[in-house]
Amino acid sequence: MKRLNSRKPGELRPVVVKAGVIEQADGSALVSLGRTTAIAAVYGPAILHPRRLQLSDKTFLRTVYAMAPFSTTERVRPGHSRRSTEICMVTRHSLEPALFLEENPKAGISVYIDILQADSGTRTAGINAASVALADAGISMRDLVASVAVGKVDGEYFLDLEGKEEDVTKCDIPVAYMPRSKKVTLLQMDGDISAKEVKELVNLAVKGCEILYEKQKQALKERWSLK
Amino acid sequence: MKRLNSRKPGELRPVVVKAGVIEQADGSALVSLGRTTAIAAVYGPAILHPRRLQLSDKTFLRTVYAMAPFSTTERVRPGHSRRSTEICMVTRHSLEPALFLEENPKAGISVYIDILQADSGTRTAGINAASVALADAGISMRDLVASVAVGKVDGEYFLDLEGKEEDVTKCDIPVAYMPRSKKVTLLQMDGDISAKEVKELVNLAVKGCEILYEKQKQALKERWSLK
Amino acid sequence: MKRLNSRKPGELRPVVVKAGVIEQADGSALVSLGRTTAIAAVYGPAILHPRRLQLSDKTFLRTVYAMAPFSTTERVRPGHSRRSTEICMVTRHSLEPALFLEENPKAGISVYIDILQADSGTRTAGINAASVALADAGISMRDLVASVAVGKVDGEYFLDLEGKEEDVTKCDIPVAYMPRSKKVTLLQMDGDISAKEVKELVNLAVKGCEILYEKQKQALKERWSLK
Amino acid sequence: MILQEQYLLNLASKGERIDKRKPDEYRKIVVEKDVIEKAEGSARVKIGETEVLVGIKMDTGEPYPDKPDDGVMIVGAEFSPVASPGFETGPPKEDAIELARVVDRGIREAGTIDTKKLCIKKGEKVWLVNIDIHVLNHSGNLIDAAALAAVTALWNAKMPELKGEKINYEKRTKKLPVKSKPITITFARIGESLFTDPNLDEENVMDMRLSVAVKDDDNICALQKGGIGTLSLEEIGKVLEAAIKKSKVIRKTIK
Amino acid sequence: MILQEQYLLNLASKGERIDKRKPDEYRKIVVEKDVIEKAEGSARVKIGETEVLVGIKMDTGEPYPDKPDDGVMIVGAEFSPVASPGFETGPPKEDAIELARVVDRGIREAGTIDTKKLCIKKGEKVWLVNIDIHVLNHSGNLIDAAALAAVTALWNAKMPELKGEKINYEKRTKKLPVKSKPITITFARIGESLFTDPNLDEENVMDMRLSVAVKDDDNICALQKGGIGTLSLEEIGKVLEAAIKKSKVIRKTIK
Amino acid sequence: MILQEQYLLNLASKGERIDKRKPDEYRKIVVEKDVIEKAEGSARVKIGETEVLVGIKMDTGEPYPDKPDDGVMIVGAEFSPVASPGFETGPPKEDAIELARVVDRGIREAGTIDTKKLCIKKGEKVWLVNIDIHVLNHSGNLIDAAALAAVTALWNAKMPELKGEKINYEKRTKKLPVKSKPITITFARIGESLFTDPNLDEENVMDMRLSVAVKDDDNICALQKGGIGTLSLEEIGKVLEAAIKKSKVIRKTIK
Repeated sequence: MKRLNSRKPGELRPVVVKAGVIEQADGSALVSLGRTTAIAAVYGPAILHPRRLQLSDKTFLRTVYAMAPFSTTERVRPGHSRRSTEICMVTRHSLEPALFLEENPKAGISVYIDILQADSGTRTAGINAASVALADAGISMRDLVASVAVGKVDGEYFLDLEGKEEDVTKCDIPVAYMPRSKKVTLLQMDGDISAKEVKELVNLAVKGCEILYEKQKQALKERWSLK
Repeated sequence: MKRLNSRKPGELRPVVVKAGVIEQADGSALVSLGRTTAIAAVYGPAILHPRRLQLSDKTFLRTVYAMAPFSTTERVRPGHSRRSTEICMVTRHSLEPALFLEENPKAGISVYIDILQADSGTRTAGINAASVALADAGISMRDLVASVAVGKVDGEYFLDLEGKEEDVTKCDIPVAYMPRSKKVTLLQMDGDISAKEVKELVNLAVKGCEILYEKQKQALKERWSLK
Repeated sequence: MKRLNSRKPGELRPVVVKAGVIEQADGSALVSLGRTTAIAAVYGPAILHPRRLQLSDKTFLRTVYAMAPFSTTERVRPGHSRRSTEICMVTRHSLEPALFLEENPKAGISVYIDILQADSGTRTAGINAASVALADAGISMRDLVASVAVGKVDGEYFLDLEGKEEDVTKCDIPVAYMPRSKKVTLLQMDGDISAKEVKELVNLAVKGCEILYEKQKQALKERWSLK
Repeated sequence: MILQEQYLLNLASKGERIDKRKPDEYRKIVVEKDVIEKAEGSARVKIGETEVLVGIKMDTGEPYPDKPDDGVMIVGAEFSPVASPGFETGPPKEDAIELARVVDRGIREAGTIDTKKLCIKKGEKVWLVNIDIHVLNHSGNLIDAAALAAVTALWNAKMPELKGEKINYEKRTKKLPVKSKPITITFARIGESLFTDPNLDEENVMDMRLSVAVKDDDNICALQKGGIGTLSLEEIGKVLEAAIKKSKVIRKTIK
Repeated sequence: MILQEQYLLNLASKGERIDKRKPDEYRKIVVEKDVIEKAEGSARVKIGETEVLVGIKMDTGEPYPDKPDDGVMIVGAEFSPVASPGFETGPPKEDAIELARVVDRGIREAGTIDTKKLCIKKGEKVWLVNIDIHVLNHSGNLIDAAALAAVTALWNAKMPELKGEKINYEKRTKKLPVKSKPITITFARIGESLFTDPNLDEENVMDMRLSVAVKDDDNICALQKGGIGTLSLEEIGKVLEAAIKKSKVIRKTIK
Repeated sequence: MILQEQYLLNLASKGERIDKRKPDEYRKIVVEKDVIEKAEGSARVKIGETEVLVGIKMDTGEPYPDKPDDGVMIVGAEFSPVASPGFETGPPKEDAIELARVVDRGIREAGTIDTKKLCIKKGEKVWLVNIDIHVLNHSGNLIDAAALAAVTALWNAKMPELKGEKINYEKRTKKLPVKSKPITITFARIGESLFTDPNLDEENVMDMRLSVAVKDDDNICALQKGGIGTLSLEEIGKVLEAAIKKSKVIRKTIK
């Protein structure tokens, strides 16, 4: 199978990364991977309310992921689903390793992610946007977190699945990665492939993340040089 | 079109206003406009719980509007709807201008409105009842608030729409009015009429409110002279 | 009608009572009445959170009754129903008389009851299990509480209705009883019988409770002699 | 509060009540029917200060699979916050659920509604009868008041006409088929005494109540013990007899 | 905050605004259409810093029983927490509900969508038009921004094809049938002055706003007073006239 | 608590565990099948103190539009408060949702249920298979226990008979069509060590876990990283190999 939009197997979709897109937020970013668009806003760190959520040893990181009702072919009903609850959780787990949360116990940081348009890869686009938004908020970070999904179609490894590719892939592996620390922070998989293939695919995802990382840095540079 | 029950265009439905109908409440009232019946109970002012609802500069006014399940032709399912949430809000906005809420910061006043029977004009009946109930509770007020809706049927202005008149009116304009201050506290409209007609209809509503105001005062007088 | 499993009218189903079945809990028990199986776990007494639930004059007893989704022929949807809310309440009322709740104001005791399999008599099985679990938790008690339902089929009084007997009974009377104090703590009834029959049936239930009481004591003895 | 409690308990030890009533005496009962025109049936019952409104609304729908030719009855109860600031809106609380379920059982077990006559097409379409209890003033003994209002409303309910698929609520001619008048009588125990029709003060100090629904033929069709107190076997017998006796008097208030 | 409030009130007493605008002057308006490919129609409207996205999604479903041959329009609004930390997820709050309902009324009463043309099979199947408002930046005057985005999205929406029972969202050719462009104009009162298009600072000190939806023929199709302030009859007249005048200008931004 | 944590980390630095197990050693596994008569299939799995019950209930319903001739599988998980006072009733929390979704993915991707054989009438009616996970004792490694119980229950499930429209749950003869036995193996990282089957103490100090679902043919069908720690590429490789090896042993416990 040829890829959509005549992409090469190891090629990302057209990437857009923009920092500082929501005036009200302490930090924000927009990330598009092809037709998939995520917007992230960061509020905090600030004293956390209600107080029962405060943690004694670290900042409470709240991640909220939501799809706009018009973001997909079939309208999404507002509110949390089991899928979105899981994505909130893995997004939080993907971002936490990059942060120094132990520095501000009792504080809270909120990361809100809106998917404006969904065409595969919403969780990875959301993580990319959230990572840039955190940096944009001036929150100190060990590393940025870049994220992309990989799959296998007709025996070939595809980077950054889009649209109908997702229907025919033998597997779907979203990965998040901290490029400087060389560590994986998100790893999920559905499919039916050998362990060797898993390893090779994760390697491909890591390559994709390295490219995304450069785009993230560039976006932050543009944002801050403008100031 | 002739009006139902051979009413004249500028005539109110038969009005009943009774103060002091709920023993347990600090203040209460029943208002019927034709077959539409609203009952309102006021509790407070009292220290407000939970504390997070307390306001630093004024009394918190809570208004809850609900329709009894058997109040309409098709049974109403219990619980809030978007319609009832909006009515709660506009009811609160209609009443607040008549109160001296800045006198008791951190306190709360609750106004509960039940629609026992609905035949058009439930929000206006509810506001009339709430206003009398607040006075009945001995809460100091700048003015009473009277309320009625107006419409336009077959080119004529109709005061206090009822039942099927609502299906054929060119517009529906609920108005609340403080007769002594001569100020409008509720103004909503659905329809398709000229600005001139809007103004004339609001004038008609104000006339209706002035009549209702007299009924309100009379009900309070009867209530208190009996004591 | 002959009874299922060739039981005699005044005979209980095969009874299993086991104390100490949940490692994590402060006290626990499993009770089977035939194919009906209830498991109860007790946590506490402990300082109660949130604090607004604390009572000034006694321990707060929370009872939660829930059916496992696979416990009945038709799958049970998780979450509370009106039926389960009522059973939580009557279970609490059945157990409270056996406890010295006034000894620990501001504390809370939680009793969680899971119905793993339901074949009539789930509320009574749950009360039996909860009573043993409370004793297993070392909570001081005036008495144990035993519970069983009775009915009337083809003119005969049936003890401990099971399965399809419940569809043909003229009445269903769940009873809980404190055998040492000789007091009824649960009494509900649906049906159509005379007052005399009610009294005779309650007497039969009391006899059943006395047998169950012996099984409860034995289970606790076995549990504690093993330690 | 504690003084009040002590006072009521002292009175009770002498078999006396705060409002001088006899142990088996109800407060004044006022029953009005057809108070809500929009409803298929309705009644307002006052027992002393307690005031309950019940409205019947009918609709069509599917029968339960195990009763394909029976109409469906649904009882709901709302404690309007109008009646008490403690009743906030939201999902119905334990007390409201108990009220609805006890009223439901009394009506259902007595066969009050002739549900067979509410079948429109077997297995597919039957009448649904919604009985909604709306508490306007809570001054004790809601169960008896609500049960009485529900039965009164049912006995005076008129069915809307069915025209093809549509229900014509404007035209209500035929009476709802009903066949019995169950009456629910509640006794509360204060100290060692059993008092019927507890008012709110009495409910606040009672440790137990027993509600008994009695059919026209004196059979018992529902029982509900409430509260954390206990009952002896003797007390159960006494309450049953007193309830049967009292039910005959109360049943007459249903017109 | 209090200083800010005093400052704005002082300015207002001279008929002046914090950002030097005239009383009837809008902030810069930017309207973009077709910004979400997955939606049948969409528009992004910025009024100053305020930014609102509206997407239209269509589906088929049953008509309302009382309008068997009319398509159904549903307006929803979400205040994404992205736009403000105060907007938490959960059931929509008063403000979001008011926003959706006011936008709904303006569009509905103006007959914006020709719902008769959305009937597929009378009484059984019609098109549903979901209009979802997504607030991206809340910097005042959401109502006017959302109403403008909704009408723009509707005028540019294309209907998916219906093949038998299935909707083919890939193929969107025919335009959604629309026939009017209602414009909503909001005035806020600060002190004694009436200012259109209040920004967030102004909304924080205003005591009342009046939103007016104006049709192409200058008729009024919806009104909504917001806030706890009051209105004199004279003020109502003044706002209506100013709104009609202003609507003609704003209407031109819809392409 | 902090002492305990330090102690486990010290042990881990030497590759040792608090209960003397080897890094790739499970606690004692007990698998019982057919423990709930009312369910179409059921199993209880104990891994050490951890105890999980899985029940299968079948029903009929509509297929998904994009898979008109496939039966539908739904996995749910409830952390009964019986198992831990922290598990309150209410909407399922993150952990329960993750558990259900990870178990779901392992079973689904391995093609465990032959869903094509569960079609009754294409596009209209198929069998629904509800797999409900009920945690009775939470002492670590719920994912592996629940996955094992689910597969065991599926392999022993019997389908109720369909008589026209009605399901006869009393008569269950035919086996549910199943065709693979995916096994989920979880490794947790404590300090620098990777330990399989973490108990509750170990879960409290681990910074990351990786769950691997392995098919009968050693292919991987699901992965889930949990926790806020990170993974190196080498660690991923090591866990995959160890999981494949271990899965062969665990698979034998399914009878």
